[in-house]
Amino acid sequence: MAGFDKVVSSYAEAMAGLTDNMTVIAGGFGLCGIPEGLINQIKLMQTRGLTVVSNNCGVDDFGLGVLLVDKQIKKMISSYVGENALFEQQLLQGELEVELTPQGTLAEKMRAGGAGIPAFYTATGYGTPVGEGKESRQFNGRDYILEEAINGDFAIIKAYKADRYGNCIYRHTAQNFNPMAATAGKMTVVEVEHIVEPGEIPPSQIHTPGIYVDRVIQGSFEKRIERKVTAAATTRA
Amino acid sequence: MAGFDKVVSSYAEAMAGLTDNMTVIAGGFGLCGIPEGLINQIKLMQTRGLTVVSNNCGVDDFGLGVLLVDKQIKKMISSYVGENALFEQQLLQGELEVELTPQGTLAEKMRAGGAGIPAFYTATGYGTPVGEGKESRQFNGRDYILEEAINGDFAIIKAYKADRYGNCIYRHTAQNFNPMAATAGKMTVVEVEHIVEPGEIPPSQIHTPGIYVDRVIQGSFEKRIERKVTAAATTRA
Amino acid sequence: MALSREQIAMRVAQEFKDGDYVNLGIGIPTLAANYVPNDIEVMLQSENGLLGMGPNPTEAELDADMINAGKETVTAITGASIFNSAESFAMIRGGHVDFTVLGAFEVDVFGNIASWMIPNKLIKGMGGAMDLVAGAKNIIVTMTHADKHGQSKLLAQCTLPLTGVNCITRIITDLAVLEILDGAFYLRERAPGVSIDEIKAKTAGKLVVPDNVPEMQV
Amino acid sequence: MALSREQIAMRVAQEFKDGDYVNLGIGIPTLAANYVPNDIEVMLQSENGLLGMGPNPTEAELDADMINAGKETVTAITGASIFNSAESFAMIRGGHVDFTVLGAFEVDVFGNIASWMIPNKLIKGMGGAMDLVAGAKNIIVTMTHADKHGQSKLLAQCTLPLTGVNCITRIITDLAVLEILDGAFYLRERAPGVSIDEIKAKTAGKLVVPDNVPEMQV
Repeated sequence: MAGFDKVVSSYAEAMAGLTDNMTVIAGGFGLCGIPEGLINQIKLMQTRGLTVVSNNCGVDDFGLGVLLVDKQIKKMISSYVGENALFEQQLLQGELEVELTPQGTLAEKMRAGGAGIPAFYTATGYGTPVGEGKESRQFNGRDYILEEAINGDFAIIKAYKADRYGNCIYRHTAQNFNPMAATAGKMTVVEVEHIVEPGEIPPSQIHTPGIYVDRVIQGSFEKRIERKVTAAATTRA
Repeated sequence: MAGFDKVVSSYAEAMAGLTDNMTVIAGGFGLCGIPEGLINQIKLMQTRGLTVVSNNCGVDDFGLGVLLVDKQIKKMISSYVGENALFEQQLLQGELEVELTPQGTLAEKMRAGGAGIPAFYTATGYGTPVGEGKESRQFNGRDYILEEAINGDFAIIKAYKADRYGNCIYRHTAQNFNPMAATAGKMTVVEVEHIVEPGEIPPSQIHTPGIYVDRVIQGSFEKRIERKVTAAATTRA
Repeated sequence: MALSREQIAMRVAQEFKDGDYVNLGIGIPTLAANYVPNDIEVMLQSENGLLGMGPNPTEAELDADMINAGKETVTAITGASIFNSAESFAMIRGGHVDFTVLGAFEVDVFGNIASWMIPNKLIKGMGGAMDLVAGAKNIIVTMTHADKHGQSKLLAQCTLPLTGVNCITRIITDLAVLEILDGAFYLRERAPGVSIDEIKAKTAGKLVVPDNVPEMQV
Repeated sequence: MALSREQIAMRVAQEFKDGDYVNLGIGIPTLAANYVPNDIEVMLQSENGLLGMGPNPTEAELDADMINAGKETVTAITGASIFNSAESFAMIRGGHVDFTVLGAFEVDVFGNIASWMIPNKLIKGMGGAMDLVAGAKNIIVTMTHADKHGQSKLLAQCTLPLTGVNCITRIITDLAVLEILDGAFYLRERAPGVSIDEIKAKTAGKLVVPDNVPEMQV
């Protein structure tokens, strides 16, 4: 049984092996579905020179933004980074590199990385700055650009439930990039709200099969809401 | 509401618009998870010159095999076609064309077709007859071949449950190629065991979101087992 | 008179057909959800992984795991589905979303759009905009016809970095509805009380004015 | 004496490590599941979309929706997951499956394998074999050392259409365990009572015989 028991008992154990200059792929969209404790552990470890692949970079004091405080991130690969004053400052001062990638291309690059597809063609970004320097080609009369896969040394994931085999499900829109990120890490670490018994998640409902997962840790989450908008504030016709 | 009510009441309505020489993508693996009634409807319609994309071609008297009887299939794109005497006979007599495609490449080609990816690189088939005539290229020192997407005029799908929006779930390994096939049809028709009320399938458990589905029909299934093997027949150490 | 944001949104909503899957960008596009005609139903796609987006939640319904692409808390309607980002963009890039409505800085007569980056200002990123303009079957751009300095946003050629090329066919501004065809803006409707001369004056790219340009019904 | 099919399967099972994800081809490879050592656990992947394949069902458990890649009825173990074919081959092609065991017609000293097609006989197709040999981290080929006419299946160069190139490193036959290294078969173990001369005689490709070639423990 030991071979498939992926549950670890400390954040230190969960992130063991992370060293300077590694590439870390992080699930999450804004502050939704982010592995809060694993990010905080990276801050604690003071690992530096990181390339971080994630749709966004959190906010100044929460999520991936906390890794900016001590300049642990060398390069960010994201589709949107507009929520973060520290990010802007480090970018303008040349202390931080950013590779802006269309959101769908980013998701597909992670999936490709996990699925053994080194590169794929997409119409997204053709004729724009994103397509500059990339091969383009026509298929059926339409122009496409070639985009390459992304793989990470680590993938850090937030799931709702996981069992000790690493089988995961996500809750609502906290799913987002997490399933693709989970496939693309050499070492995939999942921080979960609930560790459940094997079999508790029906096999066909598992979002991330355990084969992609190396470590599972019981997390504790703040689950901060980035933009709280209620029905009272926006009336609908 | 009418715009999202995709339930049709007859097989004739379900397959309306299918004409000679079209490409039909069919879900299923062997006889498992196949749209039995939709296949029988194609036989009834006597549509000819079809290109059929499906992992297998059924058996002589069941599944896609029934379309061979009156030579309705012009070309078959499959990974394995060894279960069918009629298939062999028509192939040897030059009445049927076959394009053998590795199973993973076939699944990925369907997914690519649905996802707007015209082509992708894969290591599968490099250096083999499958790679002949295809572009090859190295990424990170490894050789890959370029494979193009598959789209169909029709996709015929077998699901376990669907609601009127077309949201589907599959049961056990009857899932197989169905979700990819569903995304790759211009007209996607789903034959289901149970039509359920919207909301009955929790949103995060839906395997095929209704956006891919055009028509839903209540089917009735034989669900034949191709190779019945029981524990009594194979003892385990 | 120039349309209000709400009136632009109303006019956008008239484009929808029963059964359309629609992705609405932040700002005016999002408002269009409020004006969907009562006799039709559309389903809203949010590119973070939600098809069947509902209204914002009540205080009691608030859920950190339930947000839209603008990172705002939302709900899901009955019949909604929720999925991962790759699946979400498979829908978008595969052409399964019928309509995308989004804002822009500039549009030109070739159907090019610039909407994500102003050089020498901070670059925040394109999010899903490049995927949306590359993937949707129909794209409607909503924007004011001219910027606050009176400079036209409908150009002979975009000056800002592009979001997509040859992809825009329909624009709804505070002054007009225009179609892009054969390298020109075709004036299809004008805002109530807005003169064709004003629209001409505020359209920098080639404008074709048919004999009959009805007023918008908003 | 040459190993039986069961003995080959036993020797294959010795290769597995605790926690391995394993895909077993039809025939001898499938038998290996019966001989997994008691102190380790492996998880079987079936490429039609099942991770955690269990034994065949009882009559009462029979279910047309629960089959393996050989189209035989099976069960799922506790902890199994079930998914679509694209996901299944993402696992395989992405290198997440630790071990693939499959049969072959021929293997050569370059690690090429031919296993799916004999020209002028009916072509049934490659199924998932090309994906498996392109994707797995470790591949073990199991076969008889020679065909029924005594012709070697371990060649200087494959003569049949290939399934994959430069991908095989380990072969377990009825006579021997061999490793492919630097353009040669290295003899690692021999079947109990089988002479090195017999193995030499039945190996057409370059064979390197170390000083010490222990007998297999089966």
